[in-house]
Amino acid sequence: MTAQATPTPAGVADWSSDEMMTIEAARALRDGTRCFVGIGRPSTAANLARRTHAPNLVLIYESGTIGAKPGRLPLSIGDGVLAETADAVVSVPEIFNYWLQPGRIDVGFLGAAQLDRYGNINTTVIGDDYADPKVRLPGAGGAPEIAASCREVIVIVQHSRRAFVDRVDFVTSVGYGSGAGDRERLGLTGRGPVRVITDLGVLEPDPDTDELILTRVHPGVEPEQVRAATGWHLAFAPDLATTAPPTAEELAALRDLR
Amino acid sequence: MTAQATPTPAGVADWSSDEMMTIEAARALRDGTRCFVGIGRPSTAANLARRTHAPNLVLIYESGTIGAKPGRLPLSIGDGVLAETADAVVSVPEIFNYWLQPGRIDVGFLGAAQLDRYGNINTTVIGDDYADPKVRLPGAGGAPEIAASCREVIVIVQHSRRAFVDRVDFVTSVGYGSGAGDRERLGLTGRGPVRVITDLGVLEPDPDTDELILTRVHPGVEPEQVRAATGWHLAFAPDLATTAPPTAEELAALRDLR
Amino acid sequence: MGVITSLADAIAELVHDGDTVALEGFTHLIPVAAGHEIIRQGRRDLTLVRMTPDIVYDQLIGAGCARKLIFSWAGNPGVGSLHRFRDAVQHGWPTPLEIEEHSHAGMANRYVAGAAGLPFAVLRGYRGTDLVAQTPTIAPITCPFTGEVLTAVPALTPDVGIVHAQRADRAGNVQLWGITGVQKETVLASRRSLVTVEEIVDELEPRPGAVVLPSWTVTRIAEVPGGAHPSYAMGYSERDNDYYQAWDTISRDRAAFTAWLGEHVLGRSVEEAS
Amino acid sequence: MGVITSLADAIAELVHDGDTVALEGFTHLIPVAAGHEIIRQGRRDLTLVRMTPDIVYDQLIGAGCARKLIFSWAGNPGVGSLHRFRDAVQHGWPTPLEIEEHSHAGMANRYVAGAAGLPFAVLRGYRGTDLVAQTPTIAPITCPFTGEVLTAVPALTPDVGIVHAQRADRAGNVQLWGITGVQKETVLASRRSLVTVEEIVDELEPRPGAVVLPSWTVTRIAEVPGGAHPSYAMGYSERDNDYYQAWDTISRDRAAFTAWLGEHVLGRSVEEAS
Repeated sequence: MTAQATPTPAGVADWSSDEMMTIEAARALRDGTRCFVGIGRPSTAANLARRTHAPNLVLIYESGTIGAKPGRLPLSIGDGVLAETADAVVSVPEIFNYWLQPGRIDVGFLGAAQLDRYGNINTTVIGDDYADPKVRLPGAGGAPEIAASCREVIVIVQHSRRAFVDRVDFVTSVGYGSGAGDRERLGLTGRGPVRVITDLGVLEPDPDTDELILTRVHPGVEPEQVRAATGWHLAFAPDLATTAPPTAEELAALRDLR
Repeated sequence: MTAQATPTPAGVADWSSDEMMTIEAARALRDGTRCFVGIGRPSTAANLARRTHAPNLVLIYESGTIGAKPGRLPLSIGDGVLAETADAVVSVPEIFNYWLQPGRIDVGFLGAAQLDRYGNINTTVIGDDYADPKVRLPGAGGAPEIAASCREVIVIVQHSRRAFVDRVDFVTSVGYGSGAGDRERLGLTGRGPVRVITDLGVLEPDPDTDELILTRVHPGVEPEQVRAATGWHLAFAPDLATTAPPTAEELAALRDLR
Repeated sequence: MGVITSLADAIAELVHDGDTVALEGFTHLIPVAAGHEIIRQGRRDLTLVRMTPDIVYDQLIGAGCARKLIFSWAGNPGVGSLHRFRDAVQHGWPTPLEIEEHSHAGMANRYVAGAAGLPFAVLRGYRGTDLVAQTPTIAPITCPFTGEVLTAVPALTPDVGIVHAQRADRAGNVQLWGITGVQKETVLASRRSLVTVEEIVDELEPRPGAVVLPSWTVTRIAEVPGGAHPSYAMGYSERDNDYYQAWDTISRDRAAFTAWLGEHVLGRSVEEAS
Repeated sequence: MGVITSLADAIAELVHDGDTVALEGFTHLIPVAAGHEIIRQGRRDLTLVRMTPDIVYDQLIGAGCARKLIFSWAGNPGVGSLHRFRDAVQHGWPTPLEIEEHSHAGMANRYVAGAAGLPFAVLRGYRGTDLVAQTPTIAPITCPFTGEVLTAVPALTPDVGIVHAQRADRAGNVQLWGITGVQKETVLASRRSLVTVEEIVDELEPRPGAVVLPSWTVTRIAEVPGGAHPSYAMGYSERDNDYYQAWDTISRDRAAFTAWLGEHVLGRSVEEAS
């Protein structure tokens, strides 16, 4: 993922909405957290966090690298720099069976092609017919079990009506299923998606219904603008807030990383 | 196991019956064979084979050492010399799951406290009552799955009516169960005990019934002497033969090993 | 076992039309040269198995080698879609491609079951996803002790498993290190196996993190330096990230792909290609 | 996590009366000093878990710490029987000992299931043996794809898992090598864990065949040089084979054992004992 040249709203300092999204995602990671990282924005955000407020963040990649401390942004999920700097490198079966499945990982960091009001994720097919899809996407990868077994999940996705849909065409990875209680019924051990971070703001599950609602907008973004980019009638949190703008240090660290 | 000072029959050269047994067991291992080795006599015999006619014998110990090439006799199943000289050292779960269970091992080499006419092995309890045994033995260890999954099993045990019983008090490891066809019914993938080597001779399963019958006696041993030391009416093979005596080279190699 | 031969001879001997073939390597050590040799030898109707079908599977699919794909993530990592894969799934070009779709955890466990000689594996996975309805090789299984319902997936036991490794010795023992993925499981789960290696050495000195496959677990070994390109072999080469980027353009267009295939695979021997 | 403390403090904090406790180490790296500290602290009613209960478990059982033993092979390796174990099973001295008996393959898979967060594991094992009738934690399970009947065993999830390793760094990361047995699984399967180490070092340089347990997977670490004696720590010590031989005589007799226990365990601090 390269930084987009999206123009920032007038009056807002010199950063892109993509940078705001990545920085906000990095902030979501507390120091010392064990984080299962996908490639792309999740990896950028996790590496940014490690270079700013969370030097003891434990990065875990599905390639089997545990506690990787890359000196540069890894270019793939199996980049050599991950193996060279890891506390331990284990096999792919082991990373899923011994490390992800038992709930040892605090945070799973996922992207999505489609995401719905209950935080379910589609990365498989666009269109109603699995056998004859409109668009064939890469598929599940590690996501279903990351979504099921990490204690919490954070999703990073660019905001658009195409991505934020009322109901995903295909449930690749379960968020809250069809609402509160579904995860328990399915025996999914983790809490599910506690935060969806976009280029416009932050969505979190309603404490009662688990429907995603808008809890924060990024600086310069209007709540109605977010609702217009969402495929369901997005509810606003009563205490809707505004994200703190990127600090100079955060921006410098992010740009240095890329 | 140290060599016994059992007097050898008059007219027979200067070796003990224990040496004969170990040498005969070593001979049973063809060069290049993958052999799952228990400690004690099996390990002595396998290491003797590797130093005589089978230099490419692959020794596999349940401690996870594959292809160990010890320069001295290992004193335990997890002797450091095994790890130091192995082609690969794997975890204990892996040695059982990836290496033993799928039938990759040609020969499993077992001992026994009791062995019955169908080659079933008891290493658990002597006496009828499991909850209140006459003698509590060490138990199963790796034996049940070695007996089940190796392509062939060779058993080494000293001949006595106490050890060779009509029916074992407890089936720790299955030989031929209650006779021909039982292994298939139980889904056991290996052939079972193809040879039982004792200090008196060699027993092999009858081709039709899988009952163990005497196929060879060691030099100086009478067939009736073997029958007398067996707890069932031991049948003699029609082509009952006599084991070749230890060669000077075999004896020297064995004594050097100990 | 562990016989050292040429790549062309190994593929000719091991891979037959209609076989189920797994080429594994998780980002690292992808056996690309072996895939190209399969294309050159014109194998057809293969069931291709791979957790992360990427460029080499896009090439095999575009070249018409595959009838079916068993996989968990089909993309050009860090770049985007696999266009030949999408063209086959969406438009049946050059031939229709049946798919059997899993998650990484499911695929990894299917290899584990294969390597362990079990007919199936158990995991916490798939529950609540739409994969369950589309993939017949996903089934519920109940714990006989707790009554909890989990998921079973059947073992993968490919006819041929192919991996790339850093080294083998002259006796045919194989050593690989760095990210070792599911390579051990792939070799152990497969009926026949081929390992391409960067080099053949006199002795495999022990290395941290190394996996060793004893000679008797491997059917054939071929020395193919650079055989993982554009992926990498730790200690020998770097990942060619430009190639992954360039592939996006080449593969978007059937004609451009066909021209590329003729020039870079079909028109070259293995020696020239590597 | 990975907090470095004294052995006495670690045992006092982690091991409580009635706990299920696993001390693992397959011939190599047996955490004997930790077992002695459990005896010194007078823990009772423990359910002891171990694939190969040998001398240290004979001592724990003879000292009256155990209510139950879960195991697969109880002997003095290369020597003979465990007399304290036999006395407890056959005569209830010093207290009756309940047993739950498995095979090595079953025990190893029970730890695997525990480490993997699954309620059970599947293996080809036990079929046709008399263990099935005696051990309730063995059950048949049917493959949902092939109909084949295999065996299930429940996960082991000890309250406390204790292992010995060569080294830890000051951050609490643990490194062990040589025969590593089921140590990784034991730590990962247990609710709390203690690793005793030969030494604490500034940095864990990578080693061939080493298993690393990251600091956050381990509860407590204690530096106990020689803590595996009479077993060995590869690179640090040799196995004391004479001790195994001598144990046969000491342990045969209740009075001799009791005297030995008083002199060599109860009457010594951990520093003196090691």
